[in-house]
Amino acid sequence: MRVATFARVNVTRSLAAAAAFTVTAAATAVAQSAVQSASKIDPADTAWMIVATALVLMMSIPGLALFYSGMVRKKNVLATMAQTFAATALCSVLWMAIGYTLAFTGAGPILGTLNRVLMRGIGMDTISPLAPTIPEALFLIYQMTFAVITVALVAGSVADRMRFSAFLWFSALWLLIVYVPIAHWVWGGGFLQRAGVLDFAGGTVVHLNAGIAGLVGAYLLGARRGYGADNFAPYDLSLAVIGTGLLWVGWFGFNGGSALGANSRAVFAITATHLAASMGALTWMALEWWVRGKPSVLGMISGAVAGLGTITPASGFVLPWHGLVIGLAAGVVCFYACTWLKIACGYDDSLDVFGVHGIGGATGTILVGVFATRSIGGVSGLLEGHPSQVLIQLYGVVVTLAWSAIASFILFKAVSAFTPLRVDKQSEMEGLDVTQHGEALQ
Amino acid sequence: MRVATFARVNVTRSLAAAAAFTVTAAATAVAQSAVQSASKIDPADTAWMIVATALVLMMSIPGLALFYSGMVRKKNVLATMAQTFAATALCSVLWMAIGYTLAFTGAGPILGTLNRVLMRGIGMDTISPLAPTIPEALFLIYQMTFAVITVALVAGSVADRMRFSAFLWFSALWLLIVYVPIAHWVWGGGFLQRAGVLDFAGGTVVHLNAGIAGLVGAYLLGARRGYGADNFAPYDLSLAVIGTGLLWVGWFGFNGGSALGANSRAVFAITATHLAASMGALTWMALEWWVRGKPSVLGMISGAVAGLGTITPASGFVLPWHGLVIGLAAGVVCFYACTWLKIACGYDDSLDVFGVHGIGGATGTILVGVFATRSIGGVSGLLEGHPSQVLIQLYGVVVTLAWSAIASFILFKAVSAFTPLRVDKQSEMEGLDVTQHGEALQ
Amino acid sequence: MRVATFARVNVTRSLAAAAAFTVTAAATAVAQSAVQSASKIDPADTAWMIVATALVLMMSIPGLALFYSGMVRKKNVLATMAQTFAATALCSVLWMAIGYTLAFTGAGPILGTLNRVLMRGIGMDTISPLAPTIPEALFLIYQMTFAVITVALVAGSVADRMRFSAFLWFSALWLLIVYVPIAHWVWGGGFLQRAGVLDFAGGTVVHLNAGIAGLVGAYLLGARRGYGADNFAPYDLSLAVIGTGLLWVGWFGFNGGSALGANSRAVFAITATHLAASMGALTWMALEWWVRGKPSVLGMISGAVAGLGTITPASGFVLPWHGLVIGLAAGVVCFYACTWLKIACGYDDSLDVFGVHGIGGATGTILVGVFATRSIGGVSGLLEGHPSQVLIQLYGVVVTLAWSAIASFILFKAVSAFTPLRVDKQSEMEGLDVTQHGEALQ
Amino acid sequence: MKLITAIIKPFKLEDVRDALVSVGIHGMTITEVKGYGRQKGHTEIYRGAEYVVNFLPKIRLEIAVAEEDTDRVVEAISAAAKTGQIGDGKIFVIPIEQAVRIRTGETDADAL
Amino acid sequence: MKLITAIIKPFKLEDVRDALVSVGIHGMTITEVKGYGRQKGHTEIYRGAEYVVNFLPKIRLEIAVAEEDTDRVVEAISAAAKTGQIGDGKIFVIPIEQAVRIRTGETDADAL
Amino acid sequence: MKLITAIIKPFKLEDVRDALVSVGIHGMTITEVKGYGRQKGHTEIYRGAEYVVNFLPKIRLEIAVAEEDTDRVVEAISAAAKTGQIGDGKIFVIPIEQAVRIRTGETDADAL
Ligand SMILES: Nc1ncnc2c1ncn2[C@@H]1O[C@H](COP(=O)(O)OP(=O)(O)O)[C@@H](O)[C@H]1O
Ligand SMILES: Nc1ncnc2c1ncn2[C@@H]1O[C@H](COP(=O)(O)OP(=O)(O)O)[C@@H](O)[C@H]1O
Ligand SMILES: Nc1ncnc2c1ncn2[C@@H]1O[C@H](COP(=O)(O)OP(=O)(O)O)[C@@H](O)[C@H]1O
Repeated sequence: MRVATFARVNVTRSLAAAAAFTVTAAATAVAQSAVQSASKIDPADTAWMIVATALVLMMSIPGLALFYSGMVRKKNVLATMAQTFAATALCSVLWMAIGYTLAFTGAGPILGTLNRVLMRGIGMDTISPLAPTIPEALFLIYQMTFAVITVALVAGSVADRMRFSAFLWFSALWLLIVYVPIAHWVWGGGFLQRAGVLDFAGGTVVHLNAGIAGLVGAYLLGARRGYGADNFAPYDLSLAVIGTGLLWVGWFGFNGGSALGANSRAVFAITATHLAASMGALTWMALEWWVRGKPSVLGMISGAVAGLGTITPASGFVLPWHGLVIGLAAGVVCFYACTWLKIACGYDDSLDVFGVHGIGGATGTILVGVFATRSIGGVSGLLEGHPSQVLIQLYGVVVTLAWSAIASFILFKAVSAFTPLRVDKQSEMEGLDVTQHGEALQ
Repeated sequence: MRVATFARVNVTRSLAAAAAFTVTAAATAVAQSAVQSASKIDPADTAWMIVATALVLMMSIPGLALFYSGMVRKKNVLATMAQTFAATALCSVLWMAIGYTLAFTGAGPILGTLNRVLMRGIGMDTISPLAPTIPEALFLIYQMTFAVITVALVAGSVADRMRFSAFLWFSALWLLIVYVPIAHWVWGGGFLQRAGVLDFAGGTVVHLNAGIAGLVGAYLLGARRGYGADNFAPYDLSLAVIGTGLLWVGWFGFNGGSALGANSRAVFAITATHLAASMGALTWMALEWWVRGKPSVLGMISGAVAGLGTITPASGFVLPWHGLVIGLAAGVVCFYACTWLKIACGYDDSLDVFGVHGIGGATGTILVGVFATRSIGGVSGLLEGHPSQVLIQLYGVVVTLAWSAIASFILFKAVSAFTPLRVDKQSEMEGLDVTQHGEALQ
Repeated sequence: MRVATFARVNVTRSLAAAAAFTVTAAATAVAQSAVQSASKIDPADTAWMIVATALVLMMSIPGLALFYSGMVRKKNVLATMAQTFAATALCSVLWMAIGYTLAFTGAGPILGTLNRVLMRGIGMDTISPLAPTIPEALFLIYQMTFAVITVALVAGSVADRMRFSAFLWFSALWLLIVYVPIAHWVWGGGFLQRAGVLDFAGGTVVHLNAGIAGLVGAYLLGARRGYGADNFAPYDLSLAVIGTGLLWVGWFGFNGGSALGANSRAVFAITATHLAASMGALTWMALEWWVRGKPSVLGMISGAVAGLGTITPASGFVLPWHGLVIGLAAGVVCFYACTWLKIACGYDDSLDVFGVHGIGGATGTILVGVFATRSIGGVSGLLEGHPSQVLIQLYGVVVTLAWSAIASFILFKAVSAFTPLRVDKQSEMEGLDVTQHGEALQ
Repeated sequence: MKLITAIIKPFKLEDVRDALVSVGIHGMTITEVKGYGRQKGHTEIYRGAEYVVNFLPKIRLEIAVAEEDTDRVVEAISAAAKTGQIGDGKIFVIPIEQAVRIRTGETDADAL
Repeated sequence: MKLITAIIKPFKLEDVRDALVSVGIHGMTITEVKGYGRQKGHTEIYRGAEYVVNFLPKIRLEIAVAEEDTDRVVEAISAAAKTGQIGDGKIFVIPIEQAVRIRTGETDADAL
Repeated sequence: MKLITAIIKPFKLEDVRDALVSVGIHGMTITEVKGYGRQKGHTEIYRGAEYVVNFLPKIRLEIAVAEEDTDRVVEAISAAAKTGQIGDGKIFVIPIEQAVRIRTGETDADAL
């Protein structure tokens, strides 16, 4: 019976694969109903997915809140936490109200349906064809944690200068207009999934998407005052280290949970994830040691997060040792994106959301095309003689990049039309904690 | 077979319901033995409940320790952590020795039996009729984490001034004389449960109870020196934000675990919980923004905790969207309790245990009577045409409030009879860290 | 079917027991193949073990990183975190590449095989005879987290003065030459396991082992400058308290997970663990109160960790109330090891790795011989009329102690042969954060 | 002009500030300092180690005043900062030869 | 010699340092202080409680200079630290009777 | 009376304190400060950014002494704080016109 379930999971996740060859909505539909009929809530899968949901929530609060606030100056620590925290609350409500149904119901190529608005029709026994062994409510809240952290990630690029109210407006709009559609395209049966794009846990939907939006924001808001001149040394890096630890642990739920059950695929996803994070940290450490003469803690944690972001799309499709290679790639690519590319292009992506998540997400998504292994995820990549998968992945990257860039640009502009995006000079100097929230670290 | 188990779980938790109509101990007894006979340890439920136990423990250490210590001044940070930490250790031992058996064995209306003193008779295969699919030892330790955090919560009201030794004495006595009986009345087959009072995870037993005890303590100890005059700004609010994140995540185990199994009810409980927390945070933020001109981080996390405390009794009985409404109510009610009621009455509840947990717990318990939904928890509330449930809930609130207030008052007095409750003036000025524990943040 | 599985788990873990009477490799082999044939992946066990793995990882990052960095001076906080963090990344990769296969494959008395180098041959359905109900990849990564934290523990003894590069070299060598063999001897079917040595979750392999290595390191590196004279007060003890909370919670995965399934044995292990931690904290607190006049927070958390380390080898073999006794013993023994023995012998074990983990691990391992209970772990100890078990345990302690001491000594010397172990005077004064990593807390 | 430097107990700051305002002083600069003197410190215990902390937290006030205000200010501080217990602190009066308000360039008495 | 004590806005530190270097000053000591004056503070809100924070972060510079450099240095600081808004701070000049460089034992002008 | 202000390396504090006590000084006030001078700082690296930190941690001692003790105290500090390496710091002697012990109201020499 497990084997059966497991097979089914494969089917679901690799609709893509199936579709890749016979690209017809029909095929998909069939596959799905097939799933439906066979659906039954499995207690073990439910146990694991509840925990996975808690782990991914922990990635945002307190994980990401710590990771980010540990890299800013004292005067902005609380404001940085506030962004993650408020985005979590706001996007959770919006996701339950409208986001989920638009992303994960129906088989439309572009958007889902309105069948599940405000969870309408979701009862104790309801199951989604996309997660055939757990309650649909669990699938909804699990996916909610992904939506939340993606929005929260963007804040890192505009840290130290974006107005809190403008950030909230942007978050709400961006969730619905940028995140939701892409989630549907890649995971909800949309055109990218049908085209065979593989993204196990969010290389495109989460990381590339957030990285691009962040980059656009960094350009539109402009650099922080004193950028390049004044000392922007982090106030308390230990917060960032704690945050990285919680992110790393939480990522077990992020990538492992994307198997949607307590099965071997979840185990392999977690193994590849852990190895990629380790290699990413070691690689960044080694490079910095070599280039700068000293291995910084910030470097190690940056490498770990780079490895985690990069393995995300691949985790459930590749072998553990591929995780080592992908982690290595992540360390190298993201290191230079943060220490060279950023300087070269002159944008001020405060906490390197683009350099770490954008670049990492894209790299990982493409590498899935190289390493995808049939025995793990049911799909073969370049190494198994299916080179076209690389192109399919590239297609996914380009589409995500394009939509995220264009739509984010428009949204930032739209928000700035009715409220300034950036705090005034005086507030920026005094710090966001006091000026935006009326609080301060003593 | 799952459906079966699940049905059984319902029965257990809603003995109340059953009893509500045919109020006879017999009924209960029957129901229970019925359960017993059918009992069998389920590995998936066991897996989830072990994790739920870990999550609730994490709520106390480090969750609550952080949440509380993040709101005090530098000189009291360690002492505040010490209270949570010592309460955890002390109450765990007492619970295993005597608390559990008095609260969760037998069908006495007032107290349990002594059958399980020091876990006597609990073997590898023993199962409690109150948790028919997991080992009794697991049920015991799961409930232990509830007892621990309830006692630890009280410390917030007397923070910055209570002597450590007096707090330990109070904790031990309060656990046995206040917490244990109420737990039995509401969850252990006592008279409130038989009367049909619904409290899924502790609106009365945990939050209202702790809030009232705290309020009594705040009155008896008196306000902190300089209260209202000096600047009591928190030393490091970031600790409180981290703590809130861990509390929120841990609450999945608190409310979700109260379904005692990896089933849809746990999922619905978690969904309602997460939505209530989100709405609570957004509501408090909005109110503060409107009233004070700025949304503080402390406000957001206060709202989140208010939402979490308020949904607690309702979580396994209501629909997800009810969680939104309850979170909204929590935000409004607790906001005014902390910013107006406290000032109006002039008590110094240092960390607003009454304002957040007391008021929230009572509000939530009453709202269960309004929103209880048969399809979720097997019981109907006002909205489903069973208005009397509101009165039953009110009855539960009043009884808890009364017992907690009277007994707590007596216990504080009793302790003060042999050791002072409050540190001397000099120590309060120097700070509790150095004077009570001989340590300090450097 | 559960009962069956469960029986099997017993067999596996207590090969020891079996062997103790008929000491023949044959017996073992048979037992194992028996297991193998019957092996089948159980989804509930898999769900629990994935979470247990995440919990143990959380013990290292951020748990141990916080616990340790919270006890050092401001100038060394980040460097201390860096050691834990880098050890995690480095040892994870080495474990997957070579460590696991040498420790957990084959039935060699001294070392395992090379069959699983780089996870070769581990597929989705592969199961290890040592963990018959979960995927072998999960067993590998679960054990990986043990290897990681053991190496990270050692860093505490040489904190504040060891060069980062030297520490990395030592970590890699020590993992492979000290940890891996001992893990095989005690858990992988090696000679200690066959001799009947009982160590449920690592009293010898993890705690005694790390404590001895740390002690050797402390002697070889020498005391920190100003030791005994200058004020070495911890910079921010609150970090250590947070760390202890996460360690405690994570320990549920450490000891509970060592049952390798979601069963009653895991539950009993966790119960004994929690009670021992609580008693340890209370005991240390009481002793310090009595001896020093004040109960420090550092004392309470030290006692909790002492209780946790001491119960580790016993957790799956004893009754809950034994946990209370063992926790009490831990509190007393470790308290004097840290406050008297260390002074008397004059070594500078910076963070008391020997005093807490070394002494605790040894004490606990011996006490297993006293309290082992057949109904829990399938083996009887002194109290059940099997006194020889105490000697068997002693044998395990002596062998571990000897190998760890000798090999660690040689490795420290070996590393010092090509790179200095200790930073120069100037760097030690300026602090490791700036001199080793080019960063600092502002 | 004089620079009045006072070392006081931290919890007395508000009182002293009010006292100064009441004698017409509207500017001052404070520093968190540590003081060593007759007042004995406390002992901190960290596992095996005990440390006697002799340097206690104090607040250092600097107030530049015109010649004629000196005594009034010194008295105001003494009165407000006094608890009568060891550790109350000191007041030192130091000559200022020149003072400038950066914003306006005003000098001496006008600068205060 | 004189001890020039300047209270400035924190974000002006780099500018002032550069200005001093450009007039040949290569040594100074800075302290994080809090200042009270005309510049009004902000309000912090913590649940029920509101606190007006009147003491604002400032940087205090101490520069020992030879008699003849005094004016040049004072001017350099005034110019570099000035924003024209309330709160720019003050400069006080105090006499030094003796100075020693600990490392060499050099005294007075040579010690700076 | 004189106010002796010394800037020293932090790890020398204990030695200097002992030296002062041994010459009969039982009171002082210390401040954590940052110093800029000949001693060159270190570089901190945060991902793409490198910062040269020129302001190094120092301890500032203030000791009010009676006229006649001045030299003895200055010598005691110089001797105790000296490492011979760049960055050892400075000692400045400044006149005090008046001193008060807040607790007793004692003035001048008696106040110390
Ligand atoms: N000679 C001194 N020079 C500078 N500061 C001093 C001197 N003596 C005392 N102080 C400061 O005054 C504070 C109080 O002095 P202390 O002797 O403890 O009490 P009291 O002033 O009441 O006699 C000390 O903590 C220290 O900061
Ligand atoms: N009389 C004084 N003595 C010492 N410091 C002062 C005095 N007056 C002002 N200050 C310092 O100068 C800072 C700026 O003074 P303020 O009156 O706010 O603005 P401005 O100097 O532009 O008039 C204050 O924050 C305080 O640190
Ligand atoms: N002109 C000055 N005014 C005030 N403080 C100074 C001056 N020059 C140096 N200092 C202080 O003395 C410290 C040591 O000075 P530095 O030139 O680095 O070494 P040295 O005193 O050995 O020549 C500096 O860090 C600074 O705090």
